[in-house]
Amino acid sequence: MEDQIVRITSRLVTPFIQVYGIYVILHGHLSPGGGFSGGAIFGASLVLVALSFNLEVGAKQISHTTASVLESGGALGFVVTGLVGVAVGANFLANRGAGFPLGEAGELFSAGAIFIITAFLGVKVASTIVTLFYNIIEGEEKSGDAH
Amino acid sequence: MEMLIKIAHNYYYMVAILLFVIGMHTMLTHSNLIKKVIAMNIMDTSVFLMFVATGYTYGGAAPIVTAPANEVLYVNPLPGSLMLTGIVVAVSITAYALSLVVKIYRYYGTVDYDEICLIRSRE
Amino acid sequence: MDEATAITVILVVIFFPIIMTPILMSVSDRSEKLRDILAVVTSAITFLLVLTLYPFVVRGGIVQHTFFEILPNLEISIRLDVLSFSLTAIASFIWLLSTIYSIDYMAKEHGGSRYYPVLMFTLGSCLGIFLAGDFFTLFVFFELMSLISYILVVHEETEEALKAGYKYLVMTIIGGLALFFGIIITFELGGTVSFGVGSIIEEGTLIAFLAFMCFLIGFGMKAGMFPLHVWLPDAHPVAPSPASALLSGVMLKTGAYGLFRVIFNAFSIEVMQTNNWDIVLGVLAVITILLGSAVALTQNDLKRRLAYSSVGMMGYVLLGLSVLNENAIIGAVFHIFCHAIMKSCLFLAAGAIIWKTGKRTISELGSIGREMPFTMACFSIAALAMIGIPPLSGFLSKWTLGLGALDANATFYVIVLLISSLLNALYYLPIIVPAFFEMVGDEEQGHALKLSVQDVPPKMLAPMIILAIFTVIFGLSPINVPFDLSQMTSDFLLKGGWF
Amino acid sequence: MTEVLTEVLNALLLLFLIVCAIAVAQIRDMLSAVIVFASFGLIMAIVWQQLSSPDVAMVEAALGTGVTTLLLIAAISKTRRAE
Amino acid sequence: MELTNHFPALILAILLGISFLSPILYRWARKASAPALIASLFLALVMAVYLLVQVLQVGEFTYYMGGWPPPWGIEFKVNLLRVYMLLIVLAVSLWIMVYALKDLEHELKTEVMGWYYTLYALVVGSMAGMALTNDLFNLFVLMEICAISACAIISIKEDRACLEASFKYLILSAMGTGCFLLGVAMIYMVTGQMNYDLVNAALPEAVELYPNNMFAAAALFIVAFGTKAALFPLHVWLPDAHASAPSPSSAMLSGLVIKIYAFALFIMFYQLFPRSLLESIPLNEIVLWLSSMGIMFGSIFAMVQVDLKKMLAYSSIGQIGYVFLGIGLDDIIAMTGGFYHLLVHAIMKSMLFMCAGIIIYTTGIRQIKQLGGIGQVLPITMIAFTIGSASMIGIPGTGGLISKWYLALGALEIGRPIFVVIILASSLLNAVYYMPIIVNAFMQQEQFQHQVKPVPRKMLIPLIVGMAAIIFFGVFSRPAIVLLDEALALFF
Repeated sequence: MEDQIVRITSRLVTPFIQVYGIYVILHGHLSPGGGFSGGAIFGASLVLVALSFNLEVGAKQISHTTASVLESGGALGFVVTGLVGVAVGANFLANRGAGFPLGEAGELFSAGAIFIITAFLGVKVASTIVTLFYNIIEGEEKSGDAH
Repeated sequence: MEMLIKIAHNYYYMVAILLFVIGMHTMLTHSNLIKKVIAMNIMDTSVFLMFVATGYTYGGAAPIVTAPANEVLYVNPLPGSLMLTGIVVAVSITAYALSLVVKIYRYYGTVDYDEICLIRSRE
Repeated sequence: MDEATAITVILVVIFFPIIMTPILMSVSDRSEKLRDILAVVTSAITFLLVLTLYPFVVRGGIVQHTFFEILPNLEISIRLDVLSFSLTAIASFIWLLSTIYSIDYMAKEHGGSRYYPVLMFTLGSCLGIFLAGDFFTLFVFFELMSLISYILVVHEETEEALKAGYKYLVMTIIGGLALFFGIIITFELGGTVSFGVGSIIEEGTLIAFLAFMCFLIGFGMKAGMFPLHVWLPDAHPVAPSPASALLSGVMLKTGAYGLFRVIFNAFSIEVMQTNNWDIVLGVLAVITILLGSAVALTQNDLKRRLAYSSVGMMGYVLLGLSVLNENAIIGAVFHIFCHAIMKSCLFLAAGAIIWKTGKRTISELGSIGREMPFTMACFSIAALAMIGIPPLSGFLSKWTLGLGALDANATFYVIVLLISSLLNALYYLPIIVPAFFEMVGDEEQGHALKLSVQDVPPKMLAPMIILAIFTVIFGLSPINVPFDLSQMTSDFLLKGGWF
Repeated sequence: MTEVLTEVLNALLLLFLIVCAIAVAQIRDMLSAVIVFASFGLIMAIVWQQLSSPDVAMVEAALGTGVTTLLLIAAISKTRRAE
Repeated sequence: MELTNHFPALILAILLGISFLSPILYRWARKASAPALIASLFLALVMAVYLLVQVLQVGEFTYYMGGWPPPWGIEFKVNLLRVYMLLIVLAVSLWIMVYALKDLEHELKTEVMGWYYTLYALVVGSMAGMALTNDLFNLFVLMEICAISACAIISIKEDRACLEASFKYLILSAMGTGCFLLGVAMIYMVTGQMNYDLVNAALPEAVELYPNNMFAAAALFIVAFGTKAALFPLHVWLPDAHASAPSPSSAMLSGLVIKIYAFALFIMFYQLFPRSLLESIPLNEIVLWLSSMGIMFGSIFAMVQVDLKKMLAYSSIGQIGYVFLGIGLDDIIAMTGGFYHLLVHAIMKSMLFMCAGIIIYTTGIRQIKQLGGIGQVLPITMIAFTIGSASMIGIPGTGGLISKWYLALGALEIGRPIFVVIILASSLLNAVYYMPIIVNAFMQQEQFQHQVKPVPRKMLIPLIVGMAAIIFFGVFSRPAIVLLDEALALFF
């Protein structure tokens, strides 16, 4: 896609989308949204860049390797957060029982482990979407060589 | 007539099942692999619709606690939150299926299942 | 000998040959001679150990011992009574002779390093069948023996052997499954399958009849009963001759033995007779006798003719089992002894002829008696016993069977016996008579005379001669151990057959 | 009055869903089918909003419609467009 | 609280953790990644054994994720049957992984190995979760995870047959999960619960009020689990998928993955649905006839195959039928047989696929015709193949006989000997297609003229373990049977 308008628009819009994605992730416990939707919004912004420019520019934003490492890291973080509960003697994935500060309801930093888990989830989902996209698109160079 | 009234009362469910059947029919009868993937999504989404409809209470508000202890009729939040997971799962299956389709295309030069079978039988 | 010793001996008898199998396998790479000796020693020791049980059994001793339960009420157990002893003794005896015979016979053939271990393993599992204490253990050893003996059947590895072997294998598995089905029904109806409890099923319901039919298929398959005999005439001739002798002489008897156990331990004589199941057996027996004998007439291959003759002869045993009175059972058990001895002798002799001259078809065997007088003498004695010429053992068994049939007022059976004897004569005499009396052509006469002094080596000849002597002795001698054992078995079985 | 209108709107949305689903099955140009599918997803998001499940609606709009459509378009650009 | 109380969750956490750790480990500490996976599988197995001990001592107990009791939280339930399933899953997958270490080097590119470990751990983890979970939606999520990762361990080889088979599997299994979720929606609609026990408590009343809903849910469940477990008319994806996958994946898929869905269907029938529902609709009867047809047709299709792995795959269709037969006969004895067969078949089919893998590894042969005389060059492999086939046929002394014994006994118990005939007929058919392979392998020794690589010891050791296991379960079947009796008594 070599369209100037698309390029400029996407370049302009991308930071806003990303900020919105982060907002949705961080406010997951307060309002609609959360790790899944926020992560998807964030990931989609990265895919948008890659689609409107080309793969090299997209890859500069987040490389394939980084994406897969982030992906594993996000999921591991989730498991580790869950294990904190076990470590301090409550159940797996325990929240209050594991001693996470709950804060005031309605505040940004409240709901204890949910907050942390949502953040990890956001990272995981965003990076997964990028990975999936690259997985599908990757055939380009290889098949391009073949033809 | 009674039947019609019954249906009218449950129209969300009826539509969901209709969509499910359309999706499944498309998925199983069309030979285009990408079409199959889209149809799979339609099928999944219809199930989600069904679920969300079960959680709906007539006139209920969205389950967001804005102020403590006021007596608002909320809809059941559980099906909705479960469907979040469902949607994510559906998207990941879609993504995986599409990457398979692209790879299949690289090998066979087609995404039509009938043609693939033809190519395989010729070997 | 007390019961504990007897249990030990039984265990050794079953497992000693099986344990020797890997040893034989490893030895055969180093020294073929050592392997041969070891095989003979193994079977000799087994035979002698079996003989040590004789006094215990004659005193009326019975062993029924459970080792462990594989499933609730389904156990692995052993049993020794006079019926098992009779079959164990004759089996290990024939096995010993056959192994001795194999030494020279197999020296010419390939694959001895496979043959002997398999032979010993089969011995162990075969004795396991006879000494099993319940149907499940019997079934385990039965399948083990049937599957392992497949290797003996296809030993030659010719196209024909593989084909026959495949047929054998499929039929064996069908039989095994039918047996399994029968055992399951018995277990379901009676809650146990042990031999130590008398008759397990006491009512002849439809489902019990199903069990009986399954047993009949399973064991009848092995015994070569019509219409399940089809594998037998293919499988027995293609094996090496000592193995054929064992297949026909011993392994067929496992089927007959199984039927004994079915009739006396799973059911009872009353169940058999009140529900007319004995007639089913009788009809099948008559067809088997007549068909086996008649088809044997048409065969031109020596070993195939012998194999068909085996089908007919097993019919006698079935006949005895369908009549179910004292004399008939004596006759059936005694016929098992006789047939084992005679048929092994015949197969060993046939093997000797093939080994020496390479001739298999009967029409080529004219004047063979001049080339191989001793072999043919043994063959003739055994064949005459088969026909039922009076002083020989075959006559005694047929006579007793006939008496049993008359006791049961079944004159028809006597006529069948006579017809079959006639048929036997018709297919054995054309082998014997030309072998000794046919005049060979002028130009070949010198050739024949030149060969006339050469017979097979003593290690092959001795087993045949021993068997021929036994054929004569058991017909004439006043001290007739097999006949006594048969009488004891008959008494024992008619008293209920368990304790 | 508004309630009746809402009901009518809901019914129309559902009708539209069915039409979209059938259209997806019938359209032979894959890119168009994907676009129709995207509109299907968006309508679905509105339906969920009507059913008072805003979070599901949001996820559907972002993931079910946004990302899925992106991926489908990527896949079609790698393969061929006609069915 | 003791650490041991968390074992149900920890098993899952360990497997999920290692699955995400594997790619990282593989990138930076390549040598450590395979031992780490094996160590964590082993650790999970040890925990499962501990759970067994605990269950035997205190009986059934539950675990709440995050400390939330149902209906809010996800409940894990630990009882004998579930632990039995869990043990099979973990033990067999550990065993297959040991074999896979060497085989994968040959079948996969090095850069995807780390991902293979990830997917493998995910499959095992999701199956372990399915064995333990007591929540319908949780089951759905785990089913999807299992389906995606199972497809991925097929397609990871990236040759054309694998990709196509994997896609077919993915689509049909998506249909299966779709049906399952719709069924769950039907149940949720009338009960408002997701937890098995709560649903079970609410259902009798709901069945009275909305019978159609329940019929639909039951039918959808049969279709869903039938597709996933390759119950007869829904088996079309299985042969391609299992035959084209790398051998360890085939062993895994045929040995375990299809079983877990049979187990799930059992749980649906006997824990979720009230007894009155099973009595009012002939669900068992449907499963019974479908499984009987599967038993027969699976064997018949297997007879005409020319490809070794494809034959084994078709044979799986027949064998899974035995497990469903146990469910269909609706009798505790038959069920014991079915579940025992689940164990035995997991071992024997995995072992047969391993043998096939070794044959392909050393000689490259896939066609049955070319196997003549291979027993000479690969004696241990072919002996293992023989023992595996013997168990398939049901030769005494092998585990296959015991399960058939119980199934047949159960069929007689409820007075339907026709199914005994079906079992026996299929045993015969099994013999017809397994025997020629063995016979040719050992007999026609001069025919074999292929190049043969030496067999690595790492591949032979699992085979020997497998042979020992098959014979062990054929001879010392008592403990497992007693355990199963006790486990199943909870459901009757």
